[in-house]
Amino acid sequence: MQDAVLEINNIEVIYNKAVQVLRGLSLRLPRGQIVALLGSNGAGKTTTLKAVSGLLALEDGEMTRGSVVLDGVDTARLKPHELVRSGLFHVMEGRRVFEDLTVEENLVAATYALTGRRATSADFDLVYEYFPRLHERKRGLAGYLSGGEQQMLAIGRALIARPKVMLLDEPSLGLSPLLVENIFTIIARINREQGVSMLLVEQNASVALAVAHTGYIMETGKVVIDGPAEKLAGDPDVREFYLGMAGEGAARSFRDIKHYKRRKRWLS
Amino acid sequence: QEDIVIGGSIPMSGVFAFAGIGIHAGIQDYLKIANDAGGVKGRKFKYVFEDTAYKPDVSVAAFKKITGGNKVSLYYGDSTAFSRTINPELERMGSIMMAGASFATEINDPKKFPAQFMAGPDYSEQIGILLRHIAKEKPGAKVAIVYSDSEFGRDPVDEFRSTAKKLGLTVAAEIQTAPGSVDVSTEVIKLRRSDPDYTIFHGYILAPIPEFVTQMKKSGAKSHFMGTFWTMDSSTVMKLGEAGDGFMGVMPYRYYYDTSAKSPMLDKIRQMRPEYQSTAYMQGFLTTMLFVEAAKRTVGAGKPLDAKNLKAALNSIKNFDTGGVIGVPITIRGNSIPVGRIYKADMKAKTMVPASDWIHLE
Amino acid sequence: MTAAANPILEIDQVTLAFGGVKALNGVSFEVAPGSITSVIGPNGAGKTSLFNTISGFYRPTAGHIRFLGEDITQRPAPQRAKLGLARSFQNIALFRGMTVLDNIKLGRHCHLHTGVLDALFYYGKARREEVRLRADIEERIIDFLEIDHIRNAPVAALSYGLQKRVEMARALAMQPKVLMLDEPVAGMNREETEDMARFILDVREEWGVTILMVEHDMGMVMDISDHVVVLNFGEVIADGTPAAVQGNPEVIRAYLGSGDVEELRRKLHGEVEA
Amino acid sequence: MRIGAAKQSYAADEALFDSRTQRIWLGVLAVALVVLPFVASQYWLYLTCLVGINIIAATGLNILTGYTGQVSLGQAAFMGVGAYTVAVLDKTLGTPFFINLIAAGGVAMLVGMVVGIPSLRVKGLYLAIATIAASFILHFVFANWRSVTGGTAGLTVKPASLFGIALDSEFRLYWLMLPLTAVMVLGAANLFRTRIGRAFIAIRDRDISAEVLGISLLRYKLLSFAISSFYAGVAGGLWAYFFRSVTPESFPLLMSIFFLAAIIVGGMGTILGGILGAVFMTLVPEALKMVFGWFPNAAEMAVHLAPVRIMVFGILIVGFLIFEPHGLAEIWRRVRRFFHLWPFRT
Amino acid sequence: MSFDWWMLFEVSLAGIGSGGLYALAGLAFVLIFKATKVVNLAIGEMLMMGAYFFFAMASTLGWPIWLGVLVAVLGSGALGALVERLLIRPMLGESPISVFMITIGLSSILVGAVELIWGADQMRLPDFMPSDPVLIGEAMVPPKIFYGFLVATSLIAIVLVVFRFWRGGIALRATASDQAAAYSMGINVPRVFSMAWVVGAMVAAIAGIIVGSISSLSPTMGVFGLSVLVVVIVGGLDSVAGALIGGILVGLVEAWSGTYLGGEYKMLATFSLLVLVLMVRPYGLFGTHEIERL
Ligand SMILES: Nc1ncnc2c1ncn2[C@@H]1O[C@H](COP(=O)(O)OP(=O)(O)OP(=O)(O)O)[C@@H](O)[C@H]1O
Ligand SMILES: Nc1ncnc2c1ncn2[C@@H]1O[C@H](COP(=O)(O)OP(=O)(O)OP(=O)(O)O)[C@@H](O)[C@H]1O
Ligand SMILES: [Mg+2]
Ligand SMILES: [Mg+2]
Repeated sequence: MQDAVLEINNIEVIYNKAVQVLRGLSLRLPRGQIVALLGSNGAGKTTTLKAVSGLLALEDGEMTRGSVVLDGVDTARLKPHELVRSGLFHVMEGRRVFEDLTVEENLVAATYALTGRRATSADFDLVYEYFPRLHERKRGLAGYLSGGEQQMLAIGRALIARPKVMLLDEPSLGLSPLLVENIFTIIARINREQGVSMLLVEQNASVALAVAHTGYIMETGKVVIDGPAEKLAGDPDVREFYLGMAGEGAARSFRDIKHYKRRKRWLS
Repeated sequence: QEDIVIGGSIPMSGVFAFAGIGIHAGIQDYLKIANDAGGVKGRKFKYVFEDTAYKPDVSVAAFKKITGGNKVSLYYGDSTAFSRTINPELERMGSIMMAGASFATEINDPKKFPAQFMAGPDYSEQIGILLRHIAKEKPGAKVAIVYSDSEFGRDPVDEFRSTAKKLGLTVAAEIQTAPGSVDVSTEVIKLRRSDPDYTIFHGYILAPIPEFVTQMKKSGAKSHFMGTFWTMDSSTVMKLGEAGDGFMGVMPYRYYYDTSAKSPMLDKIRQMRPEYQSTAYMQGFLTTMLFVEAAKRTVGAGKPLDAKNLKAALNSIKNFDTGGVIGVPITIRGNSIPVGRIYKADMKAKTMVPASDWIHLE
Repeated sequence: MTAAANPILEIDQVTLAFGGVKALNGVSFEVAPGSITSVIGPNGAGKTSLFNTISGFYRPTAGHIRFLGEDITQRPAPQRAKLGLARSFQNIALFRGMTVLDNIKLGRHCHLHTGVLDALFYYGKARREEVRLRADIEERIIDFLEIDHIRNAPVAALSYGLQKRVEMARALAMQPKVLMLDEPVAGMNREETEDMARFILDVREEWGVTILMVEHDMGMVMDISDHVVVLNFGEVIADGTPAAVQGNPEVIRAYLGSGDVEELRRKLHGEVEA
Repeated sequence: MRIGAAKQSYAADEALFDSRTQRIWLGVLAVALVVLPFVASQYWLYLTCLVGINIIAATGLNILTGYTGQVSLGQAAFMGVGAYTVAVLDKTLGTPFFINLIAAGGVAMLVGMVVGIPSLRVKGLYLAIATIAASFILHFVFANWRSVTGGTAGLTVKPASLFGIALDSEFRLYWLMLPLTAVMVLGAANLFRTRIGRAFIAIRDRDISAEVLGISLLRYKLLSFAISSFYAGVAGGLWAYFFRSVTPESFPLLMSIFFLAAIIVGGMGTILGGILGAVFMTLVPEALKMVFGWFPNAAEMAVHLAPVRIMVFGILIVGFLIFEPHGLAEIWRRVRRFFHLWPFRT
Repeated sequence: MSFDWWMLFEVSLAGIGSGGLYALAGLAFVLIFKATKVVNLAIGEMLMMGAYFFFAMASTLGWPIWLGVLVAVLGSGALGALVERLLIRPMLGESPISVFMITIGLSSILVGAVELIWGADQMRLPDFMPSDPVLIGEAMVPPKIFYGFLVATSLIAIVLVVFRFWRGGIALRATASDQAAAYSMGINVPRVFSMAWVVGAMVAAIAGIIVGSISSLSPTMGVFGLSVLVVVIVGGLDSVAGALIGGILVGLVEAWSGTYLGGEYKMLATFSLLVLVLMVRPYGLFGTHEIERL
C-alpha cells in the first residue's frame, strides 16, 4: 500500500455536546495524490476537514473518538496553528478572506504558515501569475471582491503557505465554469509541480472525480463508497445522483424531472 | 420599657465610606455614653443601621426596611438627595426627626424641612464663616471659589457671591470643575490669571485640590487656600503633603487632638478610642448628642416622641454645653448650628491648629 | 425567446461605479413576463451588483430601471419590495434568530397593515391579519416547498440546502411578480439541484411568477431558461436563447470554457501522466 | 413540546399562552400578586414596586436591544426624561397623574427618537457609545436648565392621586404599579406576534437584507427607539411618583448598565427575560444582605457589602454571558421542559 | 479688555498635553480592539488597576519609584493576561455585543475588587515627576501634563513604527477579522489575543499611573474611561494615529470649553464632538469602515 501522508481513523465528532455528526469515519490520503470527498449537504464533509485541521473547537465541536495522523504524527495534541506550520493548510468553506485587509495583506497573513521565514516576492508573483485578477486588485479590500475573486484569493493564500497537505473545501463554489476549469487545472498543477497532497471536498462531482485519483462518498457521517476516481465515475449510483446522468451516459434534462422522490440505493 | 430607636442610613462603603465609618463610630460611642448613664427615664437607645454605599436609592430602601421593622423616632440620613427624597415621607409619617451628613443650604429651612436639622453650619454658612475670617484678616481681599459641578458643589455659590459683596471682598473667579475630571490644568490657568488672595474649594473631598494647590504654588501664585467641612478632616488635609502647609478651613467641632481648651467630652472620647478619630466621627457624635438631648427633653416634658415634639425640644436648646466638642455654648434656632472656627494645617506637626476664634453667625 | 412587447422589467443603460471600479457599465436588457431569464457571466462581472441595483440596495450612477412600465430608479428598496420585486441572496441572508415560520412571515411584511397600537393590544384587526397570514403561508408556501417538518425549527440549525429553500419560501411570501434568485443552487449536489430546478419551474407555472436568476450551474441554466443574458466586466456581451448564447464564441472564451468534463479530465490526466 | 397539545386551528397556535397548564399557573400568579400587599411587609412592598418599575424599563430596553439589536446605554436617561416630565407637569399644570404618565412616555419617546436618528448611520457599538453621549447631554440639560428642572437640586413631586385618594404609601401605589406593569409587559409580548416585532428581529439579525425585503430601516429603528423610550418614560414617571423627588443624579449611567445587565441575566430577546432579569437583579442585593447577616461579625462585615455587591453585579453579567448566554429565561424553559416530559424524560 | 491670546495659548497647550494622556489610554484601547474587536468599556478600570498596583508598590511597600512602575506595569500585564484567559477567550466567536457586555461586567468586578482591597477613600500617589512647571514662552505647562505627553507620544510613535514594519500588525488585524481563518493561516490566535490584552493592559497601566498622580486614586477613577471612549470613537476604534489625533482633539475641546464656557460644559462639549463626528464619519476620523455587502 502506498504511503499515506494523512490518515483519518474512525473518527467521531459531536457538536455542542449534543449533535453527533461523524460516526466512525476513516479515510487515507496517499502522498502526492488528490482525494475527493463527496456527499450531500450536511453529510459532514466540512466537519471532517475541520476535525483534521483542529478548527472544531472554535465551533463547540469535539472529536470524541478516533485519530488523525499527519505524516506519521498523531495530531491530537497539536494546536491549529502548529498544524498549519507543520504543513497542513485548510482552505475553508465560504472563502473566509479577511474582509478588511487588502488582497496583498491577506497573502501576507498566510506567511505565518511558514514558521518564521519570510515569503519571497517570488511566492507572491507565483500567486499573481496563477490569478492575474488578484494582481489587478491587490490594493483593494478583500471584502469588496466578487465571490469568485475571493475564492482565488483563498487558494492564493494556500499557495503562499507551500503546504504538504492541502484541505480544499468546495473550491468551485460560486465560480464560473471557466474558472472552475482553471482552478482545477491549477489545483492539478500545484499537486503535480509541488507534490502537494490534497483532500478535496466538492459538490461538483464530475470535475472533482476528474481531477482526483481516489474518491470517497459519504452520507450522514460515514463513508459509503470509496475507490479509484475512474471507478466511482462509472458507478451507476454515482452517475445518477452525483453526475446527473440518465443511465446511458446522456445528461438528464431538468425539464424532464417529474415530481417523484428517488432514493439512493445505498441508503435503503 | 420600650427602647428609643435611632435608625441610620450610613455610608459604610462607597465614596463616602471614610465619613460613614467615622459617623457610625461616633453614633455608637455617644449612645453608649447615654445608655451607660441610664438612658432617658430608664428607656435605652437602640441603634439600627444599614449600609447605603452613599447611594440615595439604597438609602431610601434602608429607611423603608428600618422603619418597617422598628418604631423609629430618630434617624441619621447620609446625603442631601436622601434628605430631600425622604422628606415627604417624614412629613407623612410625622413620627421621626432626622439629621444627617448633609449640610445643604436648602435643608436649613424649617418650613420646608420641619422634621430635619443638621449638627453644624450649612454650606452657605460655612462659606460665610470663611469670608468673615478673610474680611478680618485682609479687608477688601480678592477671593475665588472653585467648586465641583454637583449638587454638593453648587450649593453655596450664590451665597458666596452675595456675602463677599456684603463684606467688601472682590470676587476674582468662580470656577466650576467637571465631576471626576482628572486634569485641571486649564482651571488652574484660569485661577492663576485671576490672581486671588484667597481661594475657597468646595464640593470636594480631596481631588483635585492637591493638584490646584501644587500647581498654583509652583507657579508663584500667592493665594491662600481654604476648604469646607468634608475636606477638613485631618487625615485628608495631610494628604496634601508639603504644598498643603497653611491650608485653612472651617470646622464646627474641635479636632480629636485639640487640647487647647478644657473639654470633658473630648477627654471621654480619647479615653474610649485612643487612636485619632475623624471629624466625621465628631459629626456623628454631636448629632447623636443632640438626638439624645431632644429625646430627653421630650420625654421629660411627658410628651410622645414624634417629629413635632422632638423638633420643638431641639429648638428649645439654648446655650447648651456640648462638653467642648464645640468650643462655645450653642443655641439651635432653626435647622442648623451656625458656628465654626478656622483651622490651619501645620504640616511639620501634622496637625490642624486654630487660626481664629469661634465665629458665630447671626 | 427575446423580450416580448411589454417587458415586466426593463434595465436601461444602467451604470454603477464604486469609486473607480465600474461594476456595471451601460447594461440594458428586458425581462419578459412569465419567463425564466438567467444572468450569467464571469466572477466579478457585476451580476450580484445588478441584482442589488434592481432591488434598490445600490443606486445606479446612471440609467433607469422600469418595472411594470414604471420608472423605479429613485424608489427606496422597501417600496420596490412592495411593488413585487422579491429576491434571495448569494450568501444566505436568513434571520438566524427566528424560526422558519417567522422568516417566511416576515416576507409578507410590506403587504400587512398592523400598526403599532394594533400590535400592542393585538385586538381584532391585528389578530385577524396574523391568523390569515398564517393560513396562507401554511397552505400555499410551506406545503408547496415541502418544508412543513421544519416550520418551527430555528433556521440556524438547518442544512445549507434547506436554508436555500427557506429563503425561496420567504421570497415567495413577498407575493412577488418577479422573483430574483442569486445562485439558488450553488453548493448543492445534483440531487438537490434537481429539486430546486423543479421548484423554480413550478413557481413559474403555478403562480405565474417571472424568474430572474443568476447561476453558474450551466447544466441547469441552459436547461430551464428561456432567455440568457451574459455580463462581462459590467457589460452585456450576449443576450438571447440558451442555445444562441452557448454557441457564442465570446461567451465561451470569457465564461463557459470548454464546458466538457471529459476533455478536462483528459487534459488533467494527460498532464499528470506526462 | 407539550405532549398532547395538538392545535385545532392556526389561531390557537398563534395564542400567547397556549396550554391550559400555562393559563392555570398564570391565574395562580395573579391571585398571589393580589394577595401580596395584604401579607407582605412595607419593605417588601417597596421592593415589589421597585421591581415593577424596573420590569417596565427593562422590557423597554429589551425591545430595543434584545429584539432590535440596537445597544443602548441611555435607558436611565430616558427614564429621567419621563420623571422630569411628571415632576414639571405636576408642578406647573397639576394635571392628573394618568395624563402625566402618558406625557412622560410621550416626551421620552420623542427624545428617544432624536437619539435614535444616528442609528441609521451609526452601527453596533458605535451606537452604544453615542447613547452614552446622549445620556450625558440629557444629564447636562437636567442639571442646567434651572428654570424648568430646578438645577442640581431637582424637583419634588406630589403623590399621585386617584379618586381623591393620595397614592402616598407603598400599599396604595402597588395598585397602580401592578396593573400598569402587567399591561406594559403584555403589550410588548403582543408586539412580537405581529409584523412589527418580526421587523425588529429582522433588523437585529441582518439589517441590510431586511431593507431589501421591504422593511424600512429608518422607520423601524426609530419606531424601536420610540417604543423603548416610551416604556422608559412611563417607568421614569412611575419612579417620580414612587420616590417623589427627581434630581439629575437620580438617573446615572450605572442605572442604564443595570438595565442592560438585567436583560442579559434574564435573557435578551425574550419577554420573560426582561421580567426575570429585573426581578433577579433587584433582589440580588437583598439576598447578599441576608448572606452577610449570617456572619457572626455582621457589623464589621457590613463595610464589605457594597464592594462585594459591585463585584457580584459584574460576576453575574460575566457569568451569564459565558455560561448561560440566553439567561434565566432559558433556564426556566429547561426546567419547564423537564417537568412537562417528566417522568418520560428523554 | 482685549482678548487674552497668551491665555488661549496656555490653555491650548494644557489641552494638548492632557490630550496626550487621553491618547495614551486610547492607545491601550485601540491595541486591544485591533486584535480582538473587543470594545473595552473597562479601559478606565484597567487604568485604575495600574495606578493602584503602583500605589501598593511605591506607597504601601515603599519601593523605589522605578521598581514600583515596573512591577505595576508587569502586574497589569499579568492581569490583562488573566482577564483575556478567563473572560475573553471563552467568548471567542460570540457576538461583539456580548463581549462588550463582558467588559462592562469586568469593570464592575475591578471596581469592587479595588474597593474591597484598598477601600473607597481617595488616595495620593507619591510625587515622582519633576514638579517645576515647564515654560514655553510666557506660557506655563504643568509638569505632569508635559511629561505625560512626552511618554504618550513616544509610546504611540513606537507602536506606529512597529506596525509599519512588522507583519504582526497584519496578524492582529487578520485575527480580529476572522479568528477561524486566522488560525488556518497559521496565526497563533490565542497568543495574539493574550498579547493584545497584555500589552494593552500595560499601556493602560502607564496611563493610569500618570493620571493617578495628576489627580488622586479612587475607585471612581474609571470615569476617565468615558472620555477615552470618546477619544477612540472620534479617532476610529482601530486606528493608532486616530487615538493620538482624537486624544488631542478631545483635550483641546475640553480645555477650551472648560475655560471659556465653564467646567460644566466640558462633558457636554466632548460628547457633542462625539455625536458630530459620528454623524459625519460614522467610523470616526480614521476608523475602518465595516464592509456591508449583500
Ligand atoms: N457548529 C455547529 N453546531 C452544530 N451543528 C453543526 C455545526 N456545524 C455543522 N453542524 C451540523 O453538522 C452536520 C454536518 O455539517 P457539515 O458542514 O460538516 O456538512 P457538509 O457535508 O460540509 O455540508 P455542505 O455540503 O452543506 O457544506 C449538519 O447537519 C450541520 O447542521
Ligand atoms: N460595495 C462595493 N464596493 C466596491 N466594489 C464593489 C462593491 N460591490 C461590488 N464591488 C465590485 O464590483 C464587481 C462586481 O461584483 P459582483 O459581486 O456584482 O460580481 P458577481 O458578478 O456577482 O460575481 P460572482 O459571480 O463571483 O458572485 C467586483 O469587482 C466587486 O469587487
Ligand atoms: Mg460543507
Ligand atoms: Mg454574485
